Amino acid sequence: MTYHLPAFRHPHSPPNSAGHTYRDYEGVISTLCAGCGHDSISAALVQTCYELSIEPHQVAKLSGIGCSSKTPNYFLGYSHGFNAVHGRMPSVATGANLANPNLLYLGVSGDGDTASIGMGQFVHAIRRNLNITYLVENNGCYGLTKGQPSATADHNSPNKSGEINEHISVDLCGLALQLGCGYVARGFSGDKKQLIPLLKGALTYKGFAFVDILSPCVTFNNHAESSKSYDHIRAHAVMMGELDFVPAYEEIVVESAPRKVQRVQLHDGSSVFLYKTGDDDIDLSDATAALNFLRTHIDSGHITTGLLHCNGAGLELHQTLNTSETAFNQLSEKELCPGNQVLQQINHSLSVIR
Amino acid sequence: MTYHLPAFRHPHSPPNSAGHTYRDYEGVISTLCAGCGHDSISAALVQTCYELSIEPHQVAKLSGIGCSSKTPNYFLGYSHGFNAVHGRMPSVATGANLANPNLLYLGVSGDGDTASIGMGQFVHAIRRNLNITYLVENNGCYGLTKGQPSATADHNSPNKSGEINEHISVDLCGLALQLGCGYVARGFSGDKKQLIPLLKGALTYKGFAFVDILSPCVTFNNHAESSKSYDHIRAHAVMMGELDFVPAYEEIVVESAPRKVQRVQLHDGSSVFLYKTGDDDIDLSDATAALNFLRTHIDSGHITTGLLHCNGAGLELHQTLNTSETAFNQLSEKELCPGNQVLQQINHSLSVIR
Amino acid sequence: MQTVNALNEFVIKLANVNGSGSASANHILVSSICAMQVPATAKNIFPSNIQGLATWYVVRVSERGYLASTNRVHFMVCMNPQSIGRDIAEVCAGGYVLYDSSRPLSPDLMRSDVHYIAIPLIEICNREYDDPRQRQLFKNVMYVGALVSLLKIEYEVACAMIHRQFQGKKKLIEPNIHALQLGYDYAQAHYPSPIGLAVARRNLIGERIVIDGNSALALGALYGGATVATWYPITPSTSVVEAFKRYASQHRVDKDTGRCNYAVLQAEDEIAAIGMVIGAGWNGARAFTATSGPGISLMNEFFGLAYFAEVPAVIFDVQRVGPSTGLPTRTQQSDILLTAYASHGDTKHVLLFPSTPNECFEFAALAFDLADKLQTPIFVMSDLDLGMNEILSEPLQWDDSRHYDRGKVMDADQLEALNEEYGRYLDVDGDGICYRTLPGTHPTKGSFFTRGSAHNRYAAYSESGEHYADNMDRLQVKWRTAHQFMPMAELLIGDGNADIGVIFFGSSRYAALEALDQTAQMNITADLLQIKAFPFGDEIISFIESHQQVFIIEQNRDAQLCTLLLKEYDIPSRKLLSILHYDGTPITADHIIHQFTSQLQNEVSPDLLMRRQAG
Amino acid sequence: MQTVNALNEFVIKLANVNGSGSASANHILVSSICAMQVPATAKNIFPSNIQGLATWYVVRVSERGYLASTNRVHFMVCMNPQSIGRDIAEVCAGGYVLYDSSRPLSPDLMRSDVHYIAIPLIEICNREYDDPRQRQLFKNVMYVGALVSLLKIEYEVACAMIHRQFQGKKKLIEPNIHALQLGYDYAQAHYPSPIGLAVARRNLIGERIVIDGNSALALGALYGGATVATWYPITPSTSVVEAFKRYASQHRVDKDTGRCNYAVLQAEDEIAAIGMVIGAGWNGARAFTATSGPGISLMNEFFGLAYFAEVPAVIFDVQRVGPSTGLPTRTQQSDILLTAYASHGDTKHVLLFPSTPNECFEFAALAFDLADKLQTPIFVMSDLDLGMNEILSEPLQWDDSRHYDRGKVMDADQLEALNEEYGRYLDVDGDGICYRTLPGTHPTKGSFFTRGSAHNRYAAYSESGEHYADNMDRLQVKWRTAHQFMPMAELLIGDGNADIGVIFFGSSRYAALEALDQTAQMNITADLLQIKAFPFGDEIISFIESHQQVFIIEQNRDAQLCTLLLKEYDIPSRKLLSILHYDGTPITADHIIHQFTSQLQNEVSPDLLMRRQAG
Ligand SMILES: Cc1ncc(C[n+]2csc(CCOP(=O)(O)OP(=O)(O)O)c2C)c(N)n1
Ligand SMILES: Cc1ncc(C[n+]2csc(CCOP(=O)(O)OP(=O)(O)O)c2C)c(N)n1
Ligand code: SF4
Ligand code: SF4
Ligand SMILES: [Mg+2]
Ligand SMILES: [Mg+2]
Repeated sequence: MTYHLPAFRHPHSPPNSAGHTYRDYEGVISTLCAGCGHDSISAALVQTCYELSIEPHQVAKLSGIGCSSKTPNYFLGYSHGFNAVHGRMPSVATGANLANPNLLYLGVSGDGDTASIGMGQFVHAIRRNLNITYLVENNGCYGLTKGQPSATADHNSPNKSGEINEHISVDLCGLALQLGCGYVARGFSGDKKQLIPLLKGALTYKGFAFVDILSPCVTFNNHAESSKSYDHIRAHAVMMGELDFVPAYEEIVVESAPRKVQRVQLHDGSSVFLYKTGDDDIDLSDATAALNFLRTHIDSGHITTGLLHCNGAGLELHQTLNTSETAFNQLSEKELCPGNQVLQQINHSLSVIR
Repeated sequence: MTYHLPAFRHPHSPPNSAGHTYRDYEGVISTLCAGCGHDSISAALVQTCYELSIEPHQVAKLSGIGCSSKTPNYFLGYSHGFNAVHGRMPSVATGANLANPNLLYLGVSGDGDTASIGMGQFVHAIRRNLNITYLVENNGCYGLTKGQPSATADHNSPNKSGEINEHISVDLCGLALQLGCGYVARGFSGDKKQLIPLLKGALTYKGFAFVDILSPCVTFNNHAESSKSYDHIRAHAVMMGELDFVPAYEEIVVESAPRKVQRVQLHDGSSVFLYKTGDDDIDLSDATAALNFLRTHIDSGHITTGLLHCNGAGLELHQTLNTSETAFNQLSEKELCPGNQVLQQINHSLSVIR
Repeated sequence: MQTVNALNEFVIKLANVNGSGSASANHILVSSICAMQVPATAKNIFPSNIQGLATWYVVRVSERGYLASTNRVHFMVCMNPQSIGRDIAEVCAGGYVLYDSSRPLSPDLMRSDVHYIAIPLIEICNREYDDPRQRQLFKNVMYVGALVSLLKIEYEVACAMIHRQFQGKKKLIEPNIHALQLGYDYAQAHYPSPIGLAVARRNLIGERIVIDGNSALALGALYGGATVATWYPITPSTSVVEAFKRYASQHRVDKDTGRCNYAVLQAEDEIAAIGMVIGAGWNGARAFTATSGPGISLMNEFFGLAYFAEVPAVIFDVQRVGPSTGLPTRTQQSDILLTAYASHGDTKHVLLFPSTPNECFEFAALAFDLADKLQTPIFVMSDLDLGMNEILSEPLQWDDSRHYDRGKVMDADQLEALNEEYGRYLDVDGDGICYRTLPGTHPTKGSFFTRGSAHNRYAAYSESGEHYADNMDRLQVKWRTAHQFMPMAELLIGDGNADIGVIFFGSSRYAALEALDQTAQMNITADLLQIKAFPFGDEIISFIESHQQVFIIEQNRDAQLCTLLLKEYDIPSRKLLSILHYDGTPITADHIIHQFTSQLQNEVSPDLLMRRQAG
Repeated sequence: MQTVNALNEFVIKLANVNGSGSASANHILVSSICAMQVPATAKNIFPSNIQGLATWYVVRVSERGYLASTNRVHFMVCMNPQSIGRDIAEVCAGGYVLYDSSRPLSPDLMRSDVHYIAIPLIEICNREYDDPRQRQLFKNVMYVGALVSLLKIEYEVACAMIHRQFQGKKKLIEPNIHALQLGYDYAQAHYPSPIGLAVARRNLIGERIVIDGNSALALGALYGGATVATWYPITPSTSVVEAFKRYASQHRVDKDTGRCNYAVLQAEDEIAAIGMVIGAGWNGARAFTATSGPGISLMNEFFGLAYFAEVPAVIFDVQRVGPSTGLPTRTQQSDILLTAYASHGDTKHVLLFPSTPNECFEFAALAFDLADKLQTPIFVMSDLDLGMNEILSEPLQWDDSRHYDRGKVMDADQLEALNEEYGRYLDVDGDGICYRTLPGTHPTKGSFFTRGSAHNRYAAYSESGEHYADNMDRLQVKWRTAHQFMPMAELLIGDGNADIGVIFFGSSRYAALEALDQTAQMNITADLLQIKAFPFGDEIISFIESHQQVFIIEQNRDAQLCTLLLKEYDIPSRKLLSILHYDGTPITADHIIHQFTSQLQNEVSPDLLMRRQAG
């Protein structure tokens, strides 16, 4: 925790196209441990929203319980937030989204919150293609309850006190891909440069956009043997390619450099560009290929980061439910209440002697 | 439901090597709908256990809630059974298994029971490699509550009353593979010949053995458009190969026919043989290959049945916990209670002035 | 041999096998009687399985207007060989047994004190139909035909009911009428018309409708402005959401765009269902879930969140028999204690107890106003008996001048106009209810963080014991405010001056009314009070205070509502006597009369002593 | 200026920042005092966060032996700039404030009625150490050194405590002693030794140990024969399982094979944790889970299953502040109602209320016998205050002649010898408790199906109302049987003949004892009764009956235990007055005395009236 609120973090940030300064995207001071990966993610979110010129109050922030789930308090202070119960944020987000599709829904969770107690809700929110940006701030442990291994803790590696975790580790990106999630990415809290375009893509994507963000817990899971430590991630990360995000309102100029470029167009016209860096060649729209890539690299001890999959095919929940354009919470009594005349017709259909 | 109990279903079945007749493996009369796939699975289980010469009372049958979860009452009447609450059989089975590893654990669930309310427990039982045979009697709907779509209901296909299911369908085999499950198979209640060796392999496997069994609900989900109908499955099944199961005590003679044969040896020395039938060539020990195979075939509208993956590498839960050979429920007071002398040592270590 | 003779006042029980298609035939029977303007109710007693087990349909014909369940059976239709022994044993002496005489009845099923009516149903079917499914289905309509003759139900009325039943599937009308005729003719040829029991046209129905409580809840939700319905299938609540979906698809779809002004979402389990309701409520939509006991248990954690974070939510609890899976297709009122104090920590919840489909409709709509006004979960406590049986009811009414009360929600203008700092949990009006804002309302004002962790008046996270206690005390103030919004208890019988008072709530209504009607004829006067909600109003306390002895009718083992009374108010517990019924069948007037009179005689019965001493 | 003068009877509060390593230093302080055989207890008040927020450690030195929490602070050690304002304000007039004088204290923090002790801790640290982590850590030991001098704690004892603390990490001993010395020397040089407060060696500790309730629960489970511990991490229960694992790894590993005679499994959530316990219990292992409020809420459905299917299970509920997430690191007794009637349908559960670590140990072990004997879930209701604070306690004792009571379990021979048909739910002994069998016991006899759905006496699925009610009534008989197994309530103060009775349960013990000790000095005589379990024994009813007025001390808002009394027994509610405390801090004697005496004066206080009338 930084005890003193820096008077002005970005004193010279100019207003963005929506007229907001950087400051308008900040929240209250974090109470997390100094150096916690989660704080970097909050910072990246602030920058992302600032750069995307999102209206802060048009965002609804939802989370579960955990250090990670506390973070929505630390950014976007003008947004409403909802710290739900442990592991159940997806359902609360689903209900909120049903009530009003016109806000931007940002779900923040932890690996404990999502991969243990919240596994069921996570899977089913993906199944329904809820229109949300869903972040897991993944540190392989339960920070807030003092460091127990989570379901994403490495298989066969020791925790801080030397105990070996013998259970299979859940790869949330692999899971999301297998479940048919349309936007799947992995970032690292320590790599803002890569993280921000991933977040931009996710926030612009219409449907369930999942970003698994490796976010070291400096207090409980940053020791040498942990694959969720800063050092390990830096040493073992394999980047899927360099990413660039171009909002809908900017002119798109595809770089003519010899690097191979993949462009993914999002629903609102924005684009994500993937610049190939290594030898691997994977089609971003092919989930099976992504899954293969991921599994192969895991087998050889690597951590894949970057945009793994992006596909615009699925209908998001409001589309499948064919709901009104007007948010439910804005519908008038006239639209809601069929009135007594209709009720008398219903009575008639139920009347004994008609 | 068959109203009259047939006096003796297999009047001439000889005793098996454990001295039991077929009858010893039966249960009370089913109360399911006539023609329900689940009843065929019960019958297959009876035959499987009979043929494997399993001691009936050494099996613990566990289930959740649903038509499928009722079935453990209909086979192995000499076994104890536990009809737990909806979706939570895996945890009850885990506890039971911890108390006594020396029984054979058979979990029976439905697609509602496992893929909806039970998703979290299913995933985590796999993660821990609980030593259990876990069957999902998969009919794509909630039979007992009258036919609502389940999470395995086909994407974009209508239910009996014509409503389209727009949510992504969960492929439980794909999920199990992605999660690292060591034994993954898919059977069909209508194909006993294939199902029985799959069940034999599963019951003999040490660790989490998952068999997804397509099992049509004749009352609510057997209409023409349902991929879980008898007709559809028969028309679209792609068999991974023909299977044969050879128990440990039988001599193994690998057929010398020109067909390609894969042999998988199980922990107790039994073997599963896979005879290649089609063109696809997949290594049973390669989960990534199996996942690919599965995903590719789903994309082309096919239903893959057969043994998808079998791998003997993982340690089952008791091994990872390094528990005693004696079942906990057999430990004596001497082994359990450290006694007052030890307590006085503990007191000493806690005493204020020592 | 004695013969039961009764006109318009008797009970027919139909014993069927489930999945055999008897429901539609039985429905023709009861609606024909009603169509002759003679009150009749039907109770459906069905197993927790889909096909092949015993199911009963009990039709009570009562021109006195008794709508309660009863265990007296005057006429038994035996269509289930599994249960025939039990079924025949149930018939009262002098009553009738109709059976399929295609095969001879086993001699041990012959009673000397009942009349047997032998109709060779299978024989006729086999003669008439080739298709086994048809044989099965038309057998049912055939016994209805026989009953039409035996009870002298107007034949044309029965035909009209067949027409109405198969409106959508016109092809089925002719064959059904044919089957009806076959049964009718056989009975006409072999038995008198009427037998000792008969139905004769009256004028006792008027405008009344038949509707089950679950459909009424659904309509209440529709009229109450619910837009989000989330659920997980569970008997006996499933049909609430199904009915909501059906009605909403008819009356809530935008004519121009074809888009829905509602969303129905099947959740992955009950925890998710209530989470969605809370999310929607937080975001300003009126939302509900419908469930039953196991779902209520699972939702516990979320109820506490909604209580503490003050989020509106509506829960329809259609109660069934617990504990655990219990008897999923039987009725009970046994979730009272759990819902009243649901979730860990100090919590209290508002409960509404509808006793008729009309009240289901009213209280469902009311629940949404209450949830918004009190910013808390509201439980509408129905049960299987009320929810899944069609009940003769007054037509539903909606006052078009009525407006939704959205409670204290600040919009952008109000926020703009605010002089002081906005505080989500600031009790500016002194009623314990604070102003909320919806996400996205204002660019810079009124945003706050909703959380289940402790907070101060400005919704900021706080670990201060003072802030915490301040908030908990305000929630108590809100609870006191809630009292004034609750529907008042109603005196249904008596003038309040009797020595003995009787209290009931929920679906015990019809049995209680009948019982007190009967005891009045035995010259026992008692006042009957209906409790409609928790927290309890002063009128309930006065009622108890002003009576020497008060009986409380409950359909549970542990006298759960009585516990709430004892806990929440300073009532001497020996004043309260319980009439308990908990075997899963709907309570009957006979049961009430028996427990009432025997306890009256003993003043304090051994039963009650047991409860008191042993806890 | 007034000065607090006290010998062996005062309170030091240490205000720290969490994650700054103060715990170990503070521990040296309190154990040094105890080692001088002067009773001292410490309460740890910590935030729900890992690093950087305010945390307090309150050391009460009391040769009178008072172990309760208290709000009086005689000496404040201010190590947290965030909270220093509040901290200084808390000190009683004439008390002391120790602060880091490396920077000058802001003038608005200067009080004229307290003594300031200025130690330039950071300055000394910066001079002595280069490593920032060392500076941080040794600063803490340094203020302990200063306190040793100021309070005249024996220096050698403090050194010995450092030795003991760092037994495992010997390298740390020297530098810690050095830091101690630095603080000590500075204080010696600048302040009198002792100041007005002092510690002097006594002989008041004897054999006593210091242990927290959670460790004691863990040892109780170990000695009670628990083999399966499943859990999901949640404050404040986490350390129960951690301690169990630690002790089991020391005392439950087979010497020859190295294999474990226990299993500890972290579940994916609380629902899974209780499911595992039930599975293990069904299969004959003694199993438990430890959790807190949110976990209890989530486990509700499974509790009903275990009640109805009659499976042994032990649940340690280490209560924290609800509702919802509430205050996860503060204490409360507010899960009483929820656990007593947990789950839908008619259910009742056995609760045990330990009030000391010794009782935690005893009741934990007892719980496993009770679970096996009663074949039902047993809840051991501890709380954060009792569970997570180290408390001066009598040594634990285990009677080696004691045997586990496994209850009614039939083995193969018994089954073989059985003449009648085995019935799982057959009440052969008339006590409501039936014989169970374990899976795999016998090839052909005694197998049965365990289910949450209704069943007959032979464990067969049954939808018969009679079977259902028969079973529910037998469960009531079992509940009556349970009474005789419960630990009896104990009269701790008085002879039972006073007019006024006071009842407490659980962790209110120390404050209740202290309060009644104090009021006795005010010439108010009252009898003090400790309730140890639910269901309540006759001795509790007699106690209430034989007193004119009975006060019940509870650490919750809604008088939850009082509700249980009112519901379960025929007690006139106006006889019971509540002393409630619910702000999350442990209850104090002052609070009890205040509420007790003011209610005595008013007879019926407005507070209570409010509760009664408003519900
Ligand atoms: C129902 C319930 N169970 C347990 C807890 C305790 N708890 C709080 S946070 C947490 C784990 C958080 O882990 P994660 O989601 O990974 O977040 P992190 O702190 O690591 O960021 C747990 C178990 C709780 N709050 N609620
Ligand atoms: C907590 C809870 N919620 C809901 C139910 C109601 N319920 C019983 S069975 C079932 C679905 C069963 O579906 P599935 O597992 O697919 O079994 P099937 O009947 O199709 O074989 C449901 C929702 C329940 N028993 N418990
Ligand atoms: S405990 Fe770990 S996850 Fe929590 S704030 Fe500290 S570093 Fe971050
Ligand atoms: S409803 Fe469907 S799943 Fe259930 S028994 Fe009938 S056919 Fe089988
Ligand atoms: Mg984490
Ligand atoms: Mg199913």
